[in-house]
Amino acid sequence: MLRLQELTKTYKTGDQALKAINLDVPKGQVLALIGPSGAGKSTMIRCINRLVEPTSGAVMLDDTDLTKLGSGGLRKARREMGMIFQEYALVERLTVMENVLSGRLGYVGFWRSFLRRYPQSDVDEAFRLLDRVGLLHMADKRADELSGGQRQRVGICRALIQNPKLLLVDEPTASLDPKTSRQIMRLITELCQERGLAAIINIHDVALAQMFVPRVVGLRFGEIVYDGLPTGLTPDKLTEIYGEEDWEATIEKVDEDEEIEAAE
Amino acid sequence: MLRLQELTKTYKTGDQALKAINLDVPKGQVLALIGPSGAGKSTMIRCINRLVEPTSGAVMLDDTDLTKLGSGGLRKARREMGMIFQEYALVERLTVMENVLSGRLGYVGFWRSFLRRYPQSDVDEAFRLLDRVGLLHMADKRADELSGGQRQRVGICRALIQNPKLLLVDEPTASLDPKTSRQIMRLITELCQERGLAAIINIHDVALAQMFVPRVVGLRFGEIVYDGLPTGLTPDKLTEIYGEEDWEATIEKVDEDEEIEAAE
Amino acid sequence: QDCPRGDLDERFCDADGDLIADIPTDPSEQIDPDTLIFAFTPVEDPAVYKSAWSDFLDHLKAETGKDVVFFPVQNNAAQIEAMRSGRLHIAGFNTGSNPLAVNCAGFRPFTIMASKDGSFGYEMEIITYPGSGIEKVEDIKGKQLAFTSPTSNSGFKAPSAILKSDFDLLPERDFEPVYSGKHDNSILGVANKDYMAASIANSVKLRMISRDVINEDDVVTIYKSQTFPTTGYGTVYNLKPELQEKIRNAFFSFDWDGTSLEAEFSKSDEGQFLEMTYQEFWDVIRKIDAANGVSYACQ
Amino acid sequence: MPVLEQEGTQIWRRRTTGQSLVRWFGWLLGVAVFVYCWQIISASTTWFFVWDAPRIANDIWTRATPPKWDYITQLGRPIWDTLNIATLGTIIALFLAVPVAFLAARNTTPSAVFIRPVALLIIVSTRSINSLIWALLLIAIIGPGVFAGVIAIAIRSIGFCAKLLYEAIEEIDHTQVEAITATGASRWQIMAYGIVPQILPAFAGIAVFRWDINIRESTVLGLVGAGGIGLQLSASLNVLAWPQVSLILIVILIAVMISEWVSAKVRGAII
Amino acid sequence: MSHTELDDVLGKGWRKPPFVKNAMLRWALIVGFVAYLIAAFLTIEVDWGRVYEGLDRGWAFVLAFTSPDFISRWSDIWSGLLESIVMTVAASVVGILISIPIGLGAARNIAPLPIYVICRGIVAISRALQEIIVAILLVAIFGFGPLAGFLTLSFATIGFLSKLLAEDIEAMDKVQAEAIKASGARWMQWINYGVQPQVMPRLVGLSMYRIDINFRESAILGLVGAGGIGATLNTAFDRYEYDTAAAILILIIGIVMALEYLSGIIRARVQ
Ligand SMILES: Nc1ncnc2c1ncn2[C@@H]1O[C@H](COP(=O)(O)OP(=O)(O)OP(=O)(O)O)[C@@H](O)[C@H]1O
Ligand SMILES: Nc1ncnc2c1ncn2[C@@H]1O[C@H](COP(=O)(O)OP(=O)(O)OP(=O)(O)O)[C@@H](O)[C@H]1O
Ligand SMILES: [Mg+2]
Ligand SMILES: [Mg+2]
Repeated sequence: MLRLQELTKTYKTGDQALKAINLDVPKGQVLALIGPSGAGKSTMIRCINRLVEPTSGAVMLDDTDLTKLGSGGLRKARREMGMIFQEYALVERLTVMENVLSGRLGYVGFWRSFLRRYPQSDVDEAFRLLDRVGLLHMADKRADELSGGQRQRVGICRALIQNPKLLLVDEPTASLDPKTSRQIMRLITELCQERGLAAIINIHDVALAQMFVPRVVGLRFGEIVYDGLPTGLTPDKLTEIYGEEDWEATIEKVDEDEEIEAAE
Repeated sequence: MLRLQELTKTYKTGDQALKAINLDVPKGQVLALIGPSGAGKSTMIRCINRLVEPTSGAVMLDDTDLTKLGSGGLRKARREMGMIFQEYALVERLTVMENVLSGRLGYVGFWRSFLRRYPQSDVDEAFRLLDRVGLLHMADKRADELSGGQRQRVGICRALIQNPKLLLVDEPTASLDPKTSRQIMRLITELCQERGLAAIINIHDVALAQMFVPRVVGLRFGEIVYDGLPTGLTPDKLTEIYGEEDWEATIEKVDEDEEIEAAE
Repeated sequence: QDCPRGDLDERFCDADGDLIADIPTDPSEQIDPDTLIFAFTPVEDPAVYKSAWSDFLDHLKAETGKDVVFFPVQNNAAQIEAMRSGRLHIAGFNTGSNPLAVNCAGFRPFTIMASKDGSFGYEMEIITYPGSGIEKVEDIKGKQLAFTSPTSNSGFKAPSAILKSDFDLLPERDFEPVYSGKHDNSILGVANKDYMAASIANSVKLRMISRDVINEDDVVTIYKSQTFPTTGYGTVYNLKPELQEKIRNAFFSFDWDGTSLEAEFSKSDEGQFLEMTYQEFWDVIRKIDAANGVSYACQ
Repeated sequence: MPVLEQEGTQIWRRRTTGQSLVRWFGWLLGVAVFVYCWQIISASTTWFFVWDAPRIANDIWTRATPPKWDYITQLGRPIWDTLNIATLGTIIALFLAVPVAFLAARNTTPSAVFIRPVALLIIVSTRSINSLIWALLLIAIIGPGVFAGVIAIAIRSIGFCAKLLYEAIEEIDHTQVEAITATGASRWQIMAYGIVPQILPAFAGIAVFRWDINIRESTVLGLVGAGGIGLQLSASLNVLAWPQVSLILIVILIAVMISEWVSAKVRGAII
Repeated sequence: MSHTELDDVLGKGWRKPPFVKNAMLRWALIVGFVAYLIAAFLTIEVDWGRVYEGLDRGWAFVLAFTSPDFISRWSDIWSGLLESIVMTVAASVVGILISIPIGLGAARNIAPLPIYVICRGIVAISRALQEIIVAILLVAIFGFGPLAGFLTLSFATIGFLSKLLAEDIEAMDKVQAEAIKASGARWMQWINYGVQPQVMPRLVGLSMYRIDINFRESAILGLVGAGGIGATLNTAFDRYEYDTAAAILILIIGIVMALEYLSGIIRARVQ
């Protein structure tokens, strides 16, 4: 359903963040994207919905090449792709409900959205989603009053109310404690299953990825170095993906066995 | 060396964050403080160096009761306690070196610090520490140009250059990926060993705590509910500490076995 | 101390009855500053650049043997307060604020500018536009009249007094008063038919006509007052008598021909300093003030 | 590199020698300019006057107190006019300033090369062209009166409001805007949902601050014949009626305090 | 309603929770404000026919500015410009230096209550006292000349800069400052390391803005006999020398625009 063809991104600073990536995501598949910091995970996700403009290559969503779209077409295409952000990226001074409804902005006109007069069907759907993630009673709280886990659940609702075909998820658990992290990952994968959504989930935590997704893609220096089952991530593979950081020598060598142990 | 006696903190809002805590930390001991969000971990650490003013009780560092100190005495006492913060809390617009040297503020006069003319011994020590954590080449970068792991290492240097007896560490790994988290934890515990420092480390991640510290204290609703070896943290104990969150019912019950599995 | 002083503030004496403060008899109260400070406010006169006075200042320096500093000032209150507190030695005060300066600040005016033939001053005019339906002053009844501001002589005090005494017209009762802020605004307002009528200083009107801001036939004069004196120049009361004499002489011995002062003021047809007394020249102004209930007490 | 090797020890300076030389030179130049300016001022000041300053201050103080309380009865209408002019003027100014600010902010302007300079020019010229000129222009167009006062105040305020607002816009959190963009929102929706909530506290602060400045902007009002409390102030000053002046000052002080209170309340509620 | 059931809310429609929770108060505020606006509008008479007629005149007025004349009054312009610059430099430097401690004192999160109250008081007074009055007082005290003008501008700077600086300090990131405190720093060191780096960009921006205000405001100094370029402009106006006025305006706008860009560059550098 989503196909990246020779997707390349070179930043103005000269950083080559993506080097001719090819990737196929079939309908309904959830995949995890792992890799060390700076590998280009965020860049890849952002190139897909063109928050970052790719340098070359194509992003095929069904049969349209997203990189070719004009601004109107891009807006339509973005509606099809829900995005969930690392630091939640909720609009902090809006209420939970407004944040969720903002996922419908691609569908309603300016004045409707400005006056907060969303169609009843949207409002119902928002309530249903909030109920699903257990935040119904928080609907009128302001986003900045929520805890991290709660905010991330609002972020999930905002992405889902778009009624997307594809979820783009950028490190959904980076600022959460382990228990909440797992709840959030579970929620995302469950919701994808319920709705038959495909998803690309950027994630730092290999153990967490292995626990929840059927396919893992490893990125390093802008290139795909692993693509397969989570169980195929052997210690060697992990070393290949994560490498040894240049400052290890000065501290102490990280015990790779330990790394893998935790990843299981 | 550090002894909390009936330490109590009630916030103006009425939240009773600490309920008559008693705790003894011998010289050179590193202990981890675990507990769910809102248990009072941060409050406890902050009561020790009086960033938060305790409501009652005593904080004995060696033989002085910190809660009784005037502002001059408090400054002297704070020099003895290095603090490492969750979100690093580096002064973002200062350079790495300035951030590290700011740990010496308790020792140098205003004009010296204002003109950045620190004694050569301080500068040497700063370089030594930066070298130790592998950031020597970054000394002149601005703090906001660093990655999370690098920032935290600068934070560690800032705390250590104070030449403290005690380290107070508030969730040092909350915003880091697992590998970096472990490197940071290892760094902290090693440095404590090298220098014979006592430390209290607030931490969310039970697995991580168990991996590195010899003593774990569990806090819940402002009370100590566990104090002992990391290996003594049985599933029951963990349930006692973390409890079940009130929103679980609406989503799905978290599989407690899984929780423990990961904690090992 | 105890002495006759008329309306003057209690720090001054007026033993000779000329209505202005006497020079203190006790030499210790007289002052002899090294630098003389001279300020001038253009309000009903044309605004001037600082450079206009430069030739005169040179002359003043030569005559008095002292340094002279000149300040063009745009606020009467500042000027009066400065003189009262001893920070100003020579000044030109405009018509309306002259009595206040005399009574509050110990100002001793002795000259005004006049044309070569000895004529001086300006008139208050009540103007309207052609076709306004106002033909004579009485027609203002029930209509609107623009004043400038309540402290202006020709813009408020004189017309108020005259309309009351000669025509029995009272603001609010007989006509609607509005305040324009400036003579220029009043004149422009009438020319633009925003105000039906306005009372103004004709010196300003002539200037605006000569600069083509309005046309001569945009406005019609329906009343012209007697002549009022313009800015009065003088010294502060407690300068040493010899110094005051020198300053006086400097004004009257100034040769205007070819100087920057002539270049500037010949436009308004002024070419000499005319000797005058406050008692005589400001008599009409004092009467108007009295009619308006204005007090000169500096409170 | 500010880290120097010297005889085996590493010396750290905040700046390299070159940088600190440049800085020292900069400071030196700055201080020299200031000292030069100060000398010009000092040269035309009679320092002797400074010594009996307390006596003069006392003279004016005794003449200004107590305030003439019953003068307040004559201030009713001027206060009402001033209030209206300031309020309406500020409202109109904000309406005009918001779009200008969006065009001027680097992160929202459609074109940094063509449109931003125009927006900046509007901001700069509305505040540079002095009141006298606006007044004359408005008298020519609208005619004298309160309406001209409102418009004059409004135009004068655009520069101030738009400038502070566009600086606030440049400081917003970009990820929130990105999140809204990613939903497929249109340009206007991105503004309404992503940017506006973030600048609302700044907006409230600016609005109230400008309102109380406008209460004091008497100069403009007198010039267009709009009356207001400024006219009373200068009239009182011109006859040296200091007790009336002190009463007017108290009224203005109250306005300032109200605005301070309102601004704290509103900002507290929005932040 | 602590417990919300999904079935209760489905199909119910949703409204944004109102800004003012208390319905009575909310309606009172809305009705009050609308009533006030209507009352305010009613006191303003607008004659649109007059405006239409006036447009021509306004246009003619604008046209009078199309031929700037730098030559004939150049020496007056130049000396005014110099005077303005001298005053601006001196007043801004002194004003900013005084404003910083007062701004620190007026920030509730770093100053103890008594100091906070005193500093807020100074700010309020500085904003309530009209420049004209301050200028007259200072003329009476120090005599005519640039000293009085310089002090007037410095005084006005306090009310502006301290207020905005204090607001910025109140919004700073608390944790960074706390970290410095935890190292046992003195108060001054804490300010220097924990607070100053955070507010520096804003302080620079506001200072630059104040410099440009002081430059333009030097017109106010016409009333203390130290007019600067503003007084030259006013004089040109009063004499209907529009071509000279246009030249002066171009100079002022150019200088302010340069300051605006400079401020942007400096802010970006300390950012
Ligand atoms: N806006 C930008 N301008 C220039 N270079 C950038 C920009 N954003 C990212 N980069 C560079 O592109 C590369 C990939 O960055 P990216 O953020 O995609 O990595 P990542 O895998 O998401 O890392 P992380 O786990 O830290 O988020 C890095 O070298 C980074 O420095
Ligand atoms: N400044 C404050 N004012 C009022 N209540 C506070 C304040 N800070 C913390 N609390 C309350 O005190 C309790 C303990 O909070 P604390 O931050 O110490 O918990 P924690 O264990 O550190 O949690 P976390 O893991 O989320 O940091 C909580 O109920 C919290 O709401
Ligand atoms: Mg990333
Ligand atoms: Mg905490």
